[in-house]
Amino acid sequence: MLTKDQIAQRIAKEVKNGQYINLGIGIPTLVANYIPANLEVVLQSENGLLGIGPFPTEDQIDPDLINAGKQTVTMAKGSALFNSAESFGMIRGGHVHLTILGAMEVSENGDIANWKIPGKMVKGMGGAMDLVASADNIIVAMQHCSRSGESKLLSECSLPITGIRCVKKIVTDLAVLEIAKEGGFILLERAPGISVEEIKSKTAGKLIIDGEIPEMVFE
Amino acid sequence: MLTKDQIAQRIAKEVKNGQYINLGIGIPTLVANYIPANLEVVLQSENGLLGIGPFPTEDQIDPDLINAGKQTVTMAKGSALFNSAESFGMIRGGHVHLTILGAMEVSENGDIANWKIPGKMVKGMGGAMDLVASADNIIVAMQHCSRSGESKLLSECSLPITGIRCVKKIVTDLAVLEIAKEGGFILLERAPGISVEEIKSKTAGKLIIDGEIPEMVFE
Amino acid sequence: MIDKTVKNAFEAVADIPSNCMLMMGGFGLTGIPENCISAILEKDISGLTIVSNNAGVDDFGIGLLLKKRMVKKMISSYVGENAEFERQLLSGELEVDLIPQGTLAERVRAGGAGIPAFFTPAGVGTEVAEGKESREFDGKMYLLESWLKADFSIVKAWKGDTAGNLIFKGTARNFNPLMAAAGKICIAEVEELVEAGELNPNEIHTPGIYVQRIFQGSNYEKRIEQRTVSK
Amino acid sequence: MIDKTVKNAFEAVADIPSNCMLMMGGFGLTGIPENCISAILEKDISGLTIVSNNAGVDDFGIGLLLKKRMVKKMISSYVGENAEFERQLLSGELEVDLIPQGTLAERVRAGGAGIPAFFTPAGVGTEVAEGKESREFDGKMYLLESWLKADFSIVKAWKGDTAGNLIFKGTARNFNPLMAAAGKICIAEVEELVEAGELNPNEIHTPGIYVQRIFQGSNYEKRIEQRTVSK
Repeated sequence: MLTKDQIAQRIAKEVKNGQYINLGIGIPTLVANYIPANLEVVLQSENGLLGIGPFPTEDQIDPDLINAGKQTVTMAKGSALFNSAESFGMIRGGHVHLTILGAMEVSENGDIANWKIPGKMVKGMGGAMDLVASADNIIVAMQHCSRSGESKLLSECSLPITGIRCVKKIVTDLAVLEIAKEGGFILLERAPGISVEEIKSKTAGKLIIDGEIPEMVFE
Repeated sequence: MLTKDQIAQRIAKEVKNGQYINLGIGIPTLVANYIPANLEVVLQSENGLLGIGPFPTEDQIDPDLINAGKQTVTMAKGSALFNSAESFGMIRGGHVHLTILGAMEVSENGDIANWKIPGKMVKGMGGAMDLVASADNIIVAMQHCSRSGESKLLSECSLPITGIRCVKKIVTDLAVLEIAKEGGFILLERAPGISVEEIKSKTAGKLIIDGEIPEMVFE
Repeated sequence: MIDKTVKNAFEAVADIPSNCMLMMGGFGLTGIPENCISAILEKDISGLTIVSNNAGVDDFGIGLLLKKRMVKKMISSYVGENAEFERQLLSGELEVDLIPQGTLAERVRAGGAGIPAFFTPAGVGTEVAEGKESREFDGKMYLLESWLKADFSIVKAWKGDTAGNLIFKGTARNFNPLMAAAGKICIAEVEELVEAGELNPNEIHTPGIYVQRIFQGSNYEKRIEQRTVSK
Repeated sequence: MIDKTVKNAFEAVADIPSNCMLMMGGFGLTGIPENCISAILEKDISGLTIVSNNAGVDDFGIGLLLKKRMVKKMISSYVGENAEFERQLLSGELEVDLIPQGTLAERVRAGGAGIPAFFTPAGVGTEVAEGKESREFDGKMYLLESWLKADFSIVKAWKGDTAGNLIFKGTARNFNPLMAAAGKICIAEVEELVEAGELNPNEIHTPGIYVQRIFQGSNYEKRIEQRTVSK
């Protein structure tokens, strides 16, 4: 099983040179640590910053400079600041190439649920609905199963959904999967030591297994 | 009969302290010269400037600073620059209090025609349709009659219209008139030496004359 | 230039009545109008509807207004960093209208720019779409969303001039410029107030036309929610 | 940061084909991409549809492209400062789509921001409304207008950096930032190109995300249409 950092590390391989990327809160934030140094990419923060830099040192901290997770950040070289309408114009207009975010459930047709659990206090969707409705490429980082062991890869989401037919790829602690155009989770890679059988047993939605499934390789 | 400058001078009396104002090309531009010095107003130029200053001296000329009539201008103290979407957002959102523009025809219900003459080369409406559809207060500056002597104040516009039910007041070389809510030109003032009879004979639309009509006073 | 200066926060918010609609700039605790919030706290009003991306924390920002039970309804994209908020919501004392953040930003922008409605893809197929008109453009579905306007919008800028021109700093800009334009009366508090003519017209984020009142604030706390540092 | 630099105008416009849709920034002759226009003039293409507020004058700006018969259609708010334009229009060689200036600006902004359609009051009751959906909001009528996008948008800025961030000057800003966002490929020519990191992030008008190619232009003529001076 992959650690959170390994999930982030695997997702970082999906990043292409020249991309503008929005990273959600949690595991997605960790992806930044694993993007190869030879790739030039720009991280967008939907609260109004293009070009997120590393976290600040104590003496660099600026309360007027935070990311969408409300963490203090710095600005990378060549960054730009803007208002929230411009920021979501970028997202909605398809200028952000890649969105990486967490999920509570993903369905086999690419629906995602990540904002609301009935009966629990609802905190709100923030920018998630805009992001999933807009980006061309959406990758989900999540655990394959819930703490109680139930699959989070379903034929249909049971929780209120955040967006429909939007997820392209999923990286879990067990596998890398792609959403098939006609529906279904195409198994692309296994986590080291995890069998196809185990993934099969932990995937409630339709799993598509075509040929030999390679193990992920970590450098 | 008023000169163009006198029409502008009379319109300037309609200006109130604290207003943001858009002045059209032609006579409206002259209004700026007659706004009393004790009034604080700001002139908006729809190509992206709030706070139009006087025309530049030769050594102040900047080709990157023009008004909507493409004339070189300067910036007043405290001005701001912005893009065209922001500029028309200001106009459409009702933030510009007063629009003064020229017209070829005005109808008794406040329709205005000022952009197109069938059979002649059409240059386009520029920002006029946005301005007349948006401003709360629209004052028209124009000659009462065409060169061939036909009234430009009609029961209905004969030319393609720029906007409907939008004109509030009209200042011509002969008179000041207000559009009545239920339709009709309410005669408010006569140009010096011009009789009510003459105005009546030169107004094709419904003219409303209520009591004694005062002559305009110029200081 | 028209002088928009008022003496202080108390004068700026003096005529805000009960049961009106307020917009407040800020994202998290960044760029919130701290001085005006303090001044409103001193007022005897309630029943406010507040449009703000977030609702502050228990003891800071809009959380203070919630604690004093001045708020009837929040229109936000993300709330619940505070326990009192949750208590009032669950007990039914407080209403909340949750809106996708981009839709919220665009609805406020539309309010300021005189656009009564527009189509956006956010929320298609979700409960956000319920009761809304949907339509397909170029093979993709969109929802019709309407403008948001307020009786008062309260914003916080870094620098401002007496003509109401504003410059924001860092990510404290966020919703502030949009809300400035969408309030019938916009109140701006700034860290540094200068004379008209001292700001570069090319660097202004909010042109003064949108701002009706401006004053120099003081004692900014600028509390940090997630103090995250590099080793 | 991603380096967007290309060598010059010729490289920047090299792959612009015949019969495509171009947006060009500028209002009158202010803020027009002079270098790219000159480079396009050298190309053997035609059938262009150009979105630009104006159409230049006979011997400058877009007028040059018209004279060489490269343009099939203009989408503008105000044209006809030039005689060749008029001749082509009356002879049927050139099509023109006239759009209210604010609607044009908002349609381009919508194209960049992913808003397929919005309601605006401009043109209600006029021939602009023909064939368009209209709807009443709060007692006032509005028309539904759709987004505008282009294969290439060509803009001119004052300063730019290698990451594509742009700063405009004076009223040369106009349509440029809107068009930058609405082109599949945005080409930016700038008077001064600096390294990423040299511009203040708080002063940038067009964030680099919208710009695919940037170069430092040269020999700007900046012709003045109405040289008006104070005595």
